[in-house]
Amino acid sequence: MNLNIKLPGLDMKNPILPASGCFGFGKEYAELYDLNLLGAITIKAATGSARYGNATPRVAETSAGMLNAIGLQNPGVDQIIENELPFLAGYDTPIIANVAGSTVEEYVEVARKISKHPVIKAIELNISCPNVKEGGVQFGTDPELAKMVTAAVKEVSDVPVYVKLSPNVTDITVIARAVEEGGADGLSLINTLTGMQINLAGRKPLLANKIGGLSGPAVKPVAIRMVYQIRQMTNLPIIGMGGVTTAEDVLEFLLAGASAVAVGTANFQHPFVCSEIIQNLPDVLSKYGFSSVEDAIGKGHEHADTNLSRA
Amino acid sequence: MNLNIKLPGLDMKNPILPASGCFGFGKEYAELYDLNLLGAITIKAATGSARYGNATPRVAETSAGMLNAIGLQNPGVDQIIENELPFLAGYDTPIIANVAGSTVEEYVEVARKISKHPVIKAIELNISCPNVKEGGVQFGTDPELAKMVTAAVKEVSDVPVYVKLSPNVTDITVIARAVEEGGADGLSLINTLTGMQINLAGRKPLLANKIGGLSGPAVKPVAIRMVYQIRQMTNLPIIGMGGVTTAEDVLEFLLAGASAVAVGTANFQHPFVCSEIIQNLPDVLSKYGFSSVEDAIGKGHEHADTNLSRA
Amino acid sequence: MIHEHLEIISRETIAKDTVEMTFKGKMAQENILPGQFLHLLVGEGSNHMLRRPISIAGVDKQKSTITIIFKLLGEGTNTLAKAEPGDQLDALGPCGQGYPVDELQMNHALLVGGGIGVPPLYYLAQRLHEKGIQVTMVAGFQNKEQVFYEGAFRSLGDYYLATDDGSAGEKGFVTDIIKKEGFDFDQFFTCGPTGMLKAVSTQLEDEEGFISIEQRMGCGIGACFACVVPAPDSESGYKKICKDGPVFRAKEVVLA
Amino acid sequence: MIHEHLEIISRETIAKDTVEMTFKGKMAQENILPGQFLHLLVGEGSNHMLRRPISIAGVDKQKSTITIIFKLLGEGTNTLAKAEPGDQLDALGPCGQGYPVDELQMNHALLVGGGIGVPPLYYLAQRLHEKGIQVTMVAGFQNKEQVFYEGAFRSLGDYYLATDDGSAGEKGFVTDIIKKEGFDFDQFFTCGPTGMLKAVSTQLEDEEGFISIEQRMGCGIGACFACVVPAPDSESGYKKICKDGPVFRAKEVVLA
Ligand SMILES: Cc1cc2nc3c(=O)[nH]c(=O)nc-3n(C[C@H](O)[C@H](O)[C@H](O)COP(=O)(O)OP(=O)(O)OC[C@H]3O[C@@H](n4cnc5c(N)ncnc54)[C@H](O)[C@@H]3O)c2cc1C
Ligand SMILES: Cc1cc2nc3c(=O)[nH]c(=O)nc-3n(C[C@H](O)[C@H](O)[C@H](O)COP(=O)(O)OP(=O)(O)OC[C@H]3O[C@@H](n4cnc5c(N)ncnc54)[C@H](O)[C@@H]3O)c2cc1C
Ligand SMILES: Cc1cc2nc3c(=O)[nH]c(=O)nc-3n(C[C@H](O)[C@H](O)[C@H](O)COP(=O)(O)O)c2cc1C
Ligand SMILES: Cc1cc2nc3c(=O)[nH]c(=O)nc-3n(C[C@H](O)[C@H](O)[C@H](O)COP(=O)(O)O)c2cc1C
Ligand code: FES
Ligand code: FES
Repeated sequence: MNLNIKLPGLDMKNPILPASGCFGFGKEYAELYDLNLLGAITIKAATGSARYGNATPRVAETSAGMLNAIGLQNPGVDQIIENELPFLAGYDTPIIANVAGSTVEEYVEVARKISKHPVIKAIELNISCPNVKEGGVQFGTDPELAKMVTAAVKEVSDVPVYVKLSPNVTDITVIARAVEEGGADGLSLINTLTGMQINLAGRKPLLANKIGGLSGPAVKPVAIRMVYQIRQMTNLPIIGMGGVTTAEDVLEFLLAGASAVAVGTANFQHPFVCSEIIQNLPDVLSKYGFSSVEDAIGKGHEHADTNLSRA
Repeated sequence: MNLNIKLPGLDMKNPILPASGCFGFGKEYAELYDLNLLGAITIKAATGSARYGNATPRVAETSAGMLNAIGLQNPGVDQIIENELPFLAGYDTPIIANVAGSTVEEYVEVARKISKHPVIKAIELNISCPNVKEGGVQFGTDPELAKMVTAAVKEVSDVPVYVKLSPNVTDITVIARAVEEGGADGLSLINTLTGMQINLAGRKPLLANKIGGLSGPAVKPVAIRMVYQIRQMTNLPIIGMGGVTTAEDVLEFLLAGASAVAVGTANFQHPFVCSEIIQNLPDVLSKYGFSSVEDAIGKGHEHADTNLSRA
Repeated sequence: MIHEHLEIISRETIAKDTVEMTFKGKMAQENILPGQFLHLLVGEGSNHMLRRPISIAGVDKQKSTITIIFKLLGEGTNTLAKAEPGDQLDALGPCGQGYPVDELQMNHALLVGGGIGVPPLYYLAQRLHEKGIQVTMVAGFQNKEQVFYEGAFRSLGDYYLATDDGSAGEKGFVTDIIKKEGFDFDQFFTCGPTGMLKAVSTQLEDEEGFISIEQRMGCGIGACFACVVPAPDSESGYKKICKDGPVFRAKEVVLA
Repeated sequence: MIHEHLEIISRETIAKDTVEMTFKGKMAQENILPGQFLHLLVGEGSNHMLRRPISIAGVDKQKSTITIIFKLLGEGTNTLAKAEPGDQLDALGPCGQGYPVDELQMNHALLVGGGIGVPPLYYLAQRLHEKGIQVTMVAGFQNKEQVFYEGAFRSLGDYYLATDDGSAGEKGFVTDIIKKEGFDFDQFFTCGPTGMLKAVSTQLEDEEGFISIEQRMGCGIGACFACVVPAPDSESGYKKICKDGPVFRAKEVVLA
């Protein structure tokens, strides 16, 4: 079956890619399976200089999910280009660079540098980091800022720019519209929901950062809702994610309107999950009457009447 | 152990109450256990006249949660007063009326009527219903509207008013501040997160209403985060809820800053869950070093340093 | 309705993806009517927040057992099927209103079932047979592999079988058989997918009868309003399937 | 590191809330160092999205078995403990860097363990003993009920025991014993709660040694940055406990 999918900058063998932050820079998973199997790879967020991130503990388990507050730890864009990208050049899989920052200037600097590297085929602009210049307002929650940073990055990037949206907003379509106006080539969603767990014995938030990002199957309904909503207001391609653990979940995102589907948290539970999903996808697609990935995209919007059937 | 808790209008034997919409008007659960065990009871939302609600299917199961789109089905405030409240008068447990509406006038009418009934000890003002007068803006997501409807209801209500907040907002503290200014006596949170599930075989959203409200353990981290955030900005009492299934979960909400804790979805999985939680609560409180419910409230905000311990 | 941990005493695959499970428990001593269901907790922890409604397909008061038959559909029924004899299942039951067997006075009952709508009709057939009422069963399945309880029904009365692909019995639908045979009966009793229920109740709209409907449920006991069905002639305008149903008089409710 | 479904061949409660579990699997043929751990999948479905890291407490290459010892702490370890002989557990392992037994040259090793920091030290003691190195073990537990493997350690060398409440061995902490006995050793090896690790490494700061630390983990293989610890002298300024550790030279990392 044809699993191919072509998106701006990304010529993918299949629609499956690991989500940023859940796959490092690929090396560790490369010891488990051949990264050439993957449709694409999103690498860990890059910032202008190295960041240590938050204090530990940084992760907690929740019902059907987890919280993380890594705090964008990464060696900085220069080190990533020097030490991490060469390894990935050995693979025939498009690499997406997740770009983060505290200021527009930082986003621009990182995007300019990393987009010049030949293995980088697209940028995923991560506009949901908590500390930015403008008095605590977040790039991902203020439509004006979202548009502005998108436009600034578009200007310097040598590759298409997918903007990664935060779900922690009253109306995600407003932000999607803003980044579309800013010139985004695609959208990537969702990033994590903000959450907290309190340690009963410690009598304080379990994560050192107190608040963390909720991911995993728990958030899938929120992600599906947002992909569906956004598909109805724009034709920008969507990389969908949030709680994917099976090929059925992938199909659900395709029906909602995603053109590619990223897998994050599930890699921790099942390190081979991406390769297994890719293996199962053809069967699941044909079970539900689809002859290719392309064929399924957005098909959840054509509502024919169906009934609960008992037989 | 002393489980008592006194809140505006509510003299509770313990901090546990069923959440609105998950316990009907009490009759069905009364066949399973003695409702006098409960700290309070929140009844199903009341509107001005009878509503049939949305088409079916109205519920779907999700990972560690569920979606619902009941659509505020209820017999209308007059019928509720006539047919449902008399049964509850037989119990020595304070009843909280969940009040919904499409317009300020409807909220006011329902609140005025139902707050006069002697069994109603407080109102829970449900400002997260999707269809309202002012061009699609929701009472629960616009601080001005939220303040306005709170003030209007406060004016006519004979009992204290707890405003139930929607989690589907960029900054819930803004809404909390607004309803505090509107005169709220307390806050109730969280209502459901909006989500969707797509039926693969049907190729369309599973719920007839397409979008539904996500509840259950999946959302607990979001609820805890919001209770914690709001406890830091106001002294209004908080009725916390979202994913509670055990007495440990109750303690987590108390530590986060809730003074009472509502249980919704878990009633469907375990119909006796409220009575079981009440039974287990004293042991759990003393296991973690608390001598009463009062003693635990807000204690998750005093951060002493602790370490992960192996022993 | 009571809450009980029922012990599984047997589990058997009786057709493709179709499991028959028998429990031992005090619940069998309740006055259980055909059409009533169990609301079963599935799995552990919070993997499944909603119980699964499954009809009661048989009761043996002497042995104190209850039998259900279910089809492996999704995660819940697949998890249920993994439970083994000796395990206990958390059940609420008997839930809802069944066919009012005790009050029924007639000579000949026509039972029409499709797929896993068949199980409650088997218990109904038994109860009607005990009362000396003649039973004619028309069963519809997708194909031969899905068919179960053919012999059991035949021992209680006439039995007609239709499959979508003709691999067993007549090729076609239950409505084709009803049309062809032109049964002479007093009341009909039907249970199956909504499409079939609609077809059967339209075909038999001049007759008296009962239908059993299903809908996704939350509480299963009448508290959450998840499972309503329009009932234009009732005071409230609706009925709750879990509490007022799942069995209704054919004209009482409007199928979606 | 490999991925394997290990078969449980025995499960035993060896102290209060403490379970010893032995698996059979090809993984036992890997070159496993003491201090390395298994990253274990817990339960089914999405109840537990994170694996649990548990140290390897023993390896028998002949029998192809691996033993772990874990304490029932939360939901994960309680679920693990319900797995029965014959069941299979999904494991990644051996994970991380262990004590570099093959490279160690010395006469006398001091092992200091607290609570469930003791298990990896047992495997270490065995390996050191095999090399002819004299082993002195100082073990600390909360109380008598928690103590395990006392006899096993005694058969490999000197053994000192401290409990918080004095219900077994000396009353007090492992540091009290170290102070009192003033051991003459070449290198120390410690594993236990962070508080104990800090106390021991401060007390022995003039000595050479290794510590094994724990932290909440995501991936367990070095990809997610969940488990870092500051390592001021390293190029990056940090180490990943799951990949570069959990065993470090005592002065390599800064305990939080
Ligand atoms: C009153 C009643 C009696 C029933 N009797 C039987 C029976 O005797 N044998 C049998 O095989 N099936 C019966 N069903 C249908 C049975 O409940 C579903 O097949 C089952 O719930 C599917 O669960 P799942 O987890 O495998 O599927 P999933 O699709 O994974 O379930 C997801 C959710 O949808 C609900 N759901 C899915 N399909 C149905 C359905 N058709 N009806 C109601 N809820 C559904 C589930 O309960 C669950 O909450 C009955 C349903 C009702 C309402
Ligand atoms: C390298 C390493 C080796 C370990 N070896 C052992 C051992 O041999 N025996 C043993 O009993 N325990 C060991 N632990 C601790 C063990 O991992 C935890 O006790 C266990 O994860 C608790 O899981 P739970 O589900 O019961 O607790 P919960 O508190 O319900 O777990 C929730 C989450 O927190 C994590 N977590 C909780 N406590 C710890 C902890 N102390 N360290 C790391 N993660 C934690 C869990 O893995 C899980 O992700 C080790 C930890 C590490 C990092
Ligand atoms: C440990 C961890 C680290 C993450 N780091 C990043 C990151 O650096 N940049 C980013 O855009 N998203 C990051 N995310 C978010 C994921 O890419 C993804 O959007 C989210 O987890 C939802 O998908 P999932 O439910 O499949 O995990 C991280 C998520 C996790 C769990
Ligand atoms: C089936 C269902 C119906 C609900 N109806 C109402 C309602 O009428 N009014 C309201 O304020 N909240 C309603 N809620 C929200 C709950 O009261 C509660 O805020 C939410 O479900 C979170 O708690 P939980 O995770 O314990 O269910 C409903 C929830 C469910 C699941
Ligand atoms: S399922 Fe709750 S009212 Fe029927
Ligand atoms: S647990 Fe992921 S890097 Fe260590």
